[in-house]
Amino acid sequence: MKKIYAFESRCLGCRLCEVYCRTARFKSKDVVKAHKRKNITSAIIVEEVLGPNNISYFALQCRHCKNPKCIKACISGAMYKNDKGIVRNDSEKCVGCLSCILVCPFGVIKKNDDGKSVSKCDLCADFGEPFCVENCPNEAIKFLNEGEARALK
Amino acid sequence: MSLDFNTPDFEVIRNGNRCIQCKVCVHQCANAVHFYDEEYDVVCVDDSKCVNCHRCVTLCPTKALVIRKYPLEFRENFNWHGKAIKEIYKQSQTGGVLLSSMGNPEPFPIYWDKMLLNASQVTNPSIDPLREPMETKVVIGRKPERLKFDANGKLLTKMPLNIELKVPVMFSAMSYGSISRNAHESLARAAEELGIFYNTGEGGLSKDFYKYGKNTIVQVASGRFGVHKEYLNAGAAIEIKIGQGAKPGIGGHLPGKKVGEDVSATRMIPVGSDAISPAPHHDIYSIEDLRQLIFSLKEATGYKKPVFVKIAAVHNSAAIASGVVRAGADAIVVDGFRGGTGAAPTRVRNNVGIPIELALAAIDQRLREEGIRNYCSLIVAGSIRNSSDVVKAIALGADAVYIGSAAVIALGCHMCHSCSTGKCNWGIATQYPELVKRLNPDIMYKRLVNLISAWNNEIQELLGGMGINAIESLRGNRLMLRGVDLNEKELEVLGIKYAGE
Amino acid sequence: MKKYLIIGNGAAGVNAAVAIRANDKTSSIKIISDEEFNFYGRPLISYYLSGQVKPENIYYRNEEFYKSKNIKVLLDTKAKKIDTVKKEVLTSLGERISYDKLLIATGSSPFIPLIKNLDFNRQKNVFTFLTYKDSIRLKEKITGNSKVVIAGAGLVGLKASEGLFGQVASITVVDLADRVMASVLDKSEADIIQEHIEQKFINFKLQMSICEVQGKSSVSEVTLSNGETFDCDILVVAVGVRPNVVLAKEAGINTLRGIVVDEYMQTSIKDVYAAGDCVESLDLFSSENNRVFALWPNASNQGEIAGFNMTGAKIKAPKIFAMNSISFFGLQLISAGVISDSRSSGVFVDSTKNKLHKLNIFNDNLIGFVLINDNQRAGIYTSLINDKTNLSALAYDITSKDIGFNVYSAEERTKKIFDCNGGY
Amino acid sequence: MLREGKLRIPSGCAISGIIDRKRNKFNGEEIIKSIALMHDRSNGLGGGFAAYGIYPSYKDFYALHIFYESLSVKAQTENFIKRHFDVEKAESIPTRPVLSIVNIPLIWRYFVRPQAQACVSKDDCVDESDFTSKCVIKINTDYEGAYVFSSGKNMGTFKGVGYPEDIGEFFMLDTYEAHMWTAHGRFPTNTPGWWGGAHPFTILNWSVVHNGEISSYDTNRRFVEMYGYKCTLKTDTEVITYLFDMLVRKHKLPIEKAIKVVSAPFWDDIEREKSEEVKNELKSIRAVYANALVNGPFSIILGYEKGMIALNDRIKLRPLVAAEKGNRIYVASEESAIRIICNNPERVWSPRGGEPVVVLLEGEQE
Repeated sequence: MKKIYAFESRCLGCRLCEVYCRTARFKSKDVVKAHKRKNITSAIIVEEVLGPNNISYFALQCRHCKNPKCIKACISGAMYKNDKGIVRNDSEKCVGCLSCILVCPFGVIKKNDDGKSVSKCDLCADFGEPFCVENCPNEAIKFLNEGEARALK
Repeated sequence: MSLDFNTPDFEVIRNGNRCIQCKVCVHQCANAVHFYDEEYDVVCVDDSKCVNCHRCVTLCPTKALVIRKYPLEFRENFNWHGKAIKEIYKQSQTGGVLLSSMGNPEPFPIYWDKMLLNASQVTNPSIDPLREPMETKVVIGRKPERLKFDANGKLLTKMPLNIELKVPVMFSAMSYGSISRNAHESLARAAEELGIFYNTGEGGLSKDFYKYGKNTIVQVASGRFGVHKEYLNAGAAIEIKIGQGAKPGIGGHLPGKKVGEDVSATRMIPVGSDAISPAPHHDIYSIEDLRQLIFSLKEATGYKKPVFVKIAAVHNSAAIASGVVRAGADAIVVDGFRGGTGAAPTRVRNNVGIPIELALAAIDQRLREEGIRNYCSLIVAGSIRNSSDVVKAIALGADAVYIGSAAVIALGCHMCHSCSTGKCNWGIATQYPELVKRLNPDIMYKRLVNLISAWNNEIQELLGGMGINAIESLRGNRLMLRGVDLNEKELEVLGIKYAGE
Repeated sequence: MKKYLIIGNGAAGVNAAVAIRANDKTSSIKIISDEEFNFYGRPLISYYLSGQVKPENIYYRNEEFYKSKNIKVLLDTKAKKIDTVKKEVLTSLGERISYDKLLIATGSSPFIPLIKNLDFNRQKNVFTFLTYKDSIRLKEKITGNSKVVIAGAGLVGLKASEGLFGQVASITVVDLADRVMASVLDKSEADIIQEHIEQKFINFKLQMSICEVQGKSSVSEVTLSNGETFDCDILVVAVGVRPNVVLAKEAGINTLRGIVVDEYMQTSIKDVYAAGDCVESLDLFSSENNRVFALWPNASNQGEIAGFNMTGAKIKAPKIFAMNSISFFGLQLISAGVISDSRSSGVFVDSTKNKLHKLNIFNDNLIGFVLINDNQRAGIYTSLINDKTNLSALAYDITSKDIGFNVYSAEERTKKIFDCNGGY
Repeated sequence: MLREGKLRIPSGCAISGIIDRKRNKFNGEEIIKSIALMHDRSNGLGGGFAAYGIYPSYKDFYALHIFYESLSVKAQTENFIKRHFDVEKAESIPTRPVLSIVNIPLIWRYFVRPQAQACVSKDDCVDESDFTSKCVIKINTDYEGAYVFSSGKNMGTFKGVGYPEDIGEFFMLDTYEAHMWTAHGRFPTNTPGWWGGAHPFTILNWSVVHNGEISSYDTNRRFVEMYGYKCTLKTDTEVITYLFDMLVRKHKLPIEKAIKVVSAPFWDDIEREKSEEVKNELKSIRAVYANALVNGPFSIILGYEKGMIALNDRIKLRPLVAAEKGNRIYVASEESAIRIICNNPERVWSPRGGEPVVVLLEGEQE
C-alpha cells in the first residue's frame, strides 16, 4: 500500500503541506477560499526537531496502521478501513468523542473546530494523489509503497 | 544612525485579499523580511531587508505577494542617477569596497544578440534531427599536428588523453564554499547523467564527490585550496585558473561565515577563516612559469589528465591565448566580462575585461593565423544564456562552452545578486544547513539535466536547419553568422559579414 | 468446518466474529444477543437521548457488513445455559446451539443499590442507562416538565444528564463520593468538570445517597441521606456496573469478580473463551490483581484476540490500563493510566480555567495523564504509558513542552513509521 | 555582380566519371554524352572535364592550364612562371568555335618543371609538388585576371561557362585520349558565370567534381587555410580538393583514412565498433580532423593519379550511382547517364552514404 513518507533531510518546515492539506479538504481546491471561508483542520502535522545547531522538520500524518487502534477505540463506527487499506473517518457518524485521539500512537488525529468530528489524513483518496505530496516544494514528502520508502530512508 | 538609513531597493506588496496568514513567507525568508507580529496576529513586512530573491513569491500558495522596485525616486539625472548616489552613501558610511555578485549587469553591448544564424533553403536540405542522426559530441584536449599511419594503414600516433562531452556545454567552476554542497551534488549528478563535466572551482573537492570523478574537472587556483595529489587525480581533467571574467586581475574571496566544518576540511583551512586567494599565482609571474605548472600537474597525474588554463577575457587575450597553447595547455578557457561570481568588487566586475564574443573571435582567428588552433581546445564562458548563444559561440570558433549563471538559475537562482551575504534563500550560495536543505539535489539535478537536454535539442534543431549533422562542422563556421547593428570594426573583429551580404 | 458461537453482540462479540472470519473463511459464526438491536455503539445512547445521533446512525456497521462476512446474529435471544461437555448452549427460545468454540462476551449489567421502596418492576419512571432500549424508553418518558434525579455522578450518570439537558425541567445528580467521576478523577480535575456542568443548571448532591423513594406505580419523591426530600418525575440509576458472570459460573467456569481467563482469553474450560466487560483482565500497573475494566477499546481488542485464538492463533492479550475520552457540554476530558497523586514520583499540572494538563510520572515512566480541553496528540502519551517508555531516553522532558512525535529519536521515529502495526 | 572568390556561391550540379582500370584510353565523346544526358541538372553557367593520361609525352611536367583576361596579365604571369619554373612548352589550348560559348578568355597551357633552387628557398617548401601548389595559389591570389585551373602531371582540366556538352565540343575533347574522365555540369544559383569558377577544381593531380552544397564550408575552409591553402574561389569543390590534397599529400594519410575524415562514421557507429583498435583509430580521426569533416549534401568524384574515388555525404543527401562493366567503372549523378554510354552493365549499385567507391588503376596501391 502506498503511504506518505517524510524525509527529514529535505523538509524545510515551510508548512505548505498543511496549507494544501486544508485546501484538499475544500471542494473547490482553491487555497484562498479554503482558508478564508471555512476553518478547516489540516490532517498533516509539521514538527520541529531541535538539533545542537539547527532545527529540522518532518511532516507526519496518519500511518494507516495495519491494525489501527483508532478503529478499535471508535465508539460510533465512524472510523473504518476501506478496501484499499486506507483508514477513514465518516464525519456523519463521528460524534467527536476523541477516543481515537486517545489511542493514536502518532498523535495524528485532530479534533475539528466544530467539536463534533475529527480530521485525519485519508491520502486524498477521493480525488487522486495526496495534495500535500503534489505541492511539497522540496520533495520532502513522497507517496511511496513501503519498499520504495525503505530504499530511500 | 538615522543618517545611515538606506532607502529600500524593493517594496514587498502583500495582497490582503489573498493572504491566508499561513506564514510560509515568514518561514522561508532568511533575511527576515516577513515576520509574524504576535500582538496583532498578522504577518508583516520589512522592505528594507528584501533582496528580491522571489523565494516568498514563489512559495506563497495564494500568490499574494509581489515585489517591485521601491518607488522612491531621486531627481532625474542621467549622470547622477540613483544607483550612483546610493553607492556613495554606502561607501561614505562604511569606508568599504563595494561588493557585488553574479555578472556585470551594465548595459554594454551583447554581441550574441547582434549575430544571426543561417538556415538551409532549397539549395541544400535542412536535416531533421528527429529523423536523422545529429551529433553534438565534442572531444576536448590536445590534438597532434597530424595522424600517422604505417604502411599497412595502422595508426601510429598515440593520442594525448582527451575528454568527451556528449553536449558541448559544461558547468563552470563554482567552488564548494561559494555554493552549497547540495548545489555541488546537483551539478555533479547532472554532469554524470548528461555525459558532460562540472568544475569543482577553487575550493577543493569533498571526498564524497570523488565518485563523480569521471565527470569532474578539478580546479587549481592561486589559493591552492584543497589541492593535493589525490584531488588532482580525482577528476577527469585539471583546470588552472589564472583569471575569472567577473574579476580579472584579482583573486577570490570566500567570507569566513561560509567556511563551516565541511568546507574547512575540503579547503584545508580553519573553520570560520576567510579564504582569500591571491591575485596572481605566486609561482606564475610569466608564461614560462605557466608551462612549469602545467607540466608539474601533468607529472603529478601521470600525463593522464588534460590540463586546461582559464583566463579572463582581457584586451590582449589573443596573444595570451597563443602563449597558453604554446605553454602546453590542452584547452584554453576564456571567461568573458559578464561571467558570474559569488563576490567581486563592484568596480572590477562592472569595468574590467572585454566581451567574450570579441575575445573568442580574436583568439580563434589568432590561433588559426599561427596555425595552432587545432592543437588545443577552446572553451568559452561568461554569460552563455541559451542554446543559440552556444551555437553562435561554436560558430565563432569555440569547441565548447561553460555555463555558470545559467546553471545556478536552473538550480533556482533568481539573480538577486546577493550571493556574498551567504544567506541564499534558494540554498545555492549558502552554507547554512537549513538553507542548503532547500536545494534538493534529487529535484535540482533533474532540472539541470532538463536544461542541457533542452539546449541539446535546440542545438540539434539549429544545426539541422543549417544542414549540419555534426557540431564540429559548425566550429569556426562563421559563414553561418551574420551581424546586425554592428559597425565595420565589430564585424571585422568577429570575422563575420553583415546580414544581407 | 467449525462452529463458532458467540454470546453477546457488543464490541467484544462482534470484533471476535470479524477476527474469526479473517482467519477462517468458511466456518459458521453465530452471535446470540439478548438485545433486539443490531450491534450499536453503546456509548452513543446518551447522544441518541440528546438527539445528536439519529437512530440510523447508532448502528456500528451496516447490514451489508454482516452479510458480507457471513455472520449470523440471533437477536432477542438469551443464552440460558452452557453445557461445556456437550458443547452446546441452551437459548431462551429453547433452542440448543452446538459449538466447537464458544465466546462469552456477556458484558455487564447495571448495579442497583438498595433504596427503600425502589421497585423497578412496579415503578414506571425509574430507569437504568446502559442499553439502547433504556435510552429509547427514557426518551419516550421525559417531558419538558420532568424533574429528573440521577443516582450516580460517574461517567454514565453524567452522560445521561448531558443527554437529558434542555429536554427536562430540572436535573439533580446524587453521588456518595465527594466528587464527580470519583473512580477516574482526582478532586481537582473533578471540580473543573463539575463546575462546567453546573453552569448548565444541573444540580449536584455529593457525599449523599438516595435512601428512599416514594410512590407506588411511579416514584414521586426521593429522600437523600441528609434527610432532604424533593420531587422526582424520572429517576435514573447509574451507580455502576457488574460483570455478567452468572452464565459462566453456572457452567462451571472459574469466576471471581469477572470471568477468569488466561492470557489467550480462554476460560478455565477448554474451547470456551471470554472477553470484554465480563472478564477480569491483567492490570498493566499491578501484577497481582486482575481487574474488570469496562472499556470499549479493551472489549474490542480482547474480542479480536479471543476470535483469533479461537481459530487456532496464539496471541497474548496485553495488559490493560484505564483510559477514557469523554466530553460534557463541550468540555473534553481525556485520561489514561493511573492518575491518582498517591502513586507517583511527580505530578505535573498546568491548569488554567477550564483547562488542565496533568502528567503522572513514576520511576522514569509516564503512568497516567489527565487532559481537560487539551486533547491534541494525547495518543502519544497513551503510547508512552503502554510501552512503559523510559522518559530519560526521549528527546526532551515531556513535562517541559507540548508532546509531539518529535519526542522520539530519529531512528525510533523511522522504526515506528515503518512498523505502524497499530495493534494492542 | 561579384564572381567566385568574391563571395561564396552555392550550386547544384550533375557529375559523371569513367575509369578504365587497365589504363586503356578512350576519347572524350563518351563522357560528353553521359554529362549531356543530365542537361537539366545544369543551367549553362558552367561545365568542365578532367582527363587523366592525356599528356604522355610531357608526363614529367606540371601542365598548367591558365585563363587570362588580358595580354598584360598574361605577360606578368608568364614572367612569374619563368622566374620559378623551367618552361618546356607554352601554347594556346586548341578550341573550336561553338555558338553558345562566348566571352572566351585567353586559354593557355604550360608544361613546366620547378626550378631546383627556387624549390628549396621559397616558404619552407618541402618538395616540388608543394612548391608548385604554392605557386599556383600565389598566381590565383595575386595576379588579378589570371587563373590557373589545372596544374597536374599528365592530366588536364577543361572548363568554362556554358553547358558541359558545349564546353566539351569547344575544347575538342574528342581529340584527347584518357584512361579516366570526369565531368561536371553546373547549376549555380547566383553567378554571372566565370570561367575559373566552373568545375572541376584541381590542384596538382587532384581534381574534384562535386554536386552539393556543403554546410561545413567555412569550418573546412578555415581549417585548410591554417595549413597554407588559400581558398580563392570560395567554392565547395575548391575546399574539398584542398582537403584531400592536405590529408593525402601533406599529412600522408592513406586514401581510405582521408575518406573517413571527410565522411566520418557516426559516433554511435564508432561506439558499436567491436575492435578497440579500430574504435581508437576512428575516434582519433574524428578528434584530430573534426574540422575536416565535410557536412551537408554532397556527392563527389575525386580524380588523382592512382585512380578515382566517388563519395557521398554521410546521410546521402545527393544522388550517386555506380556501375561496372569489364575494365570500366562508371559513376554518375543519375543511372541513365551511365546506361546511355554503357549497355548492360554487369553491376549497378547506389553507394551508401559515407561509403566510398574507390577504383585504383592497375598496379596502383593505396
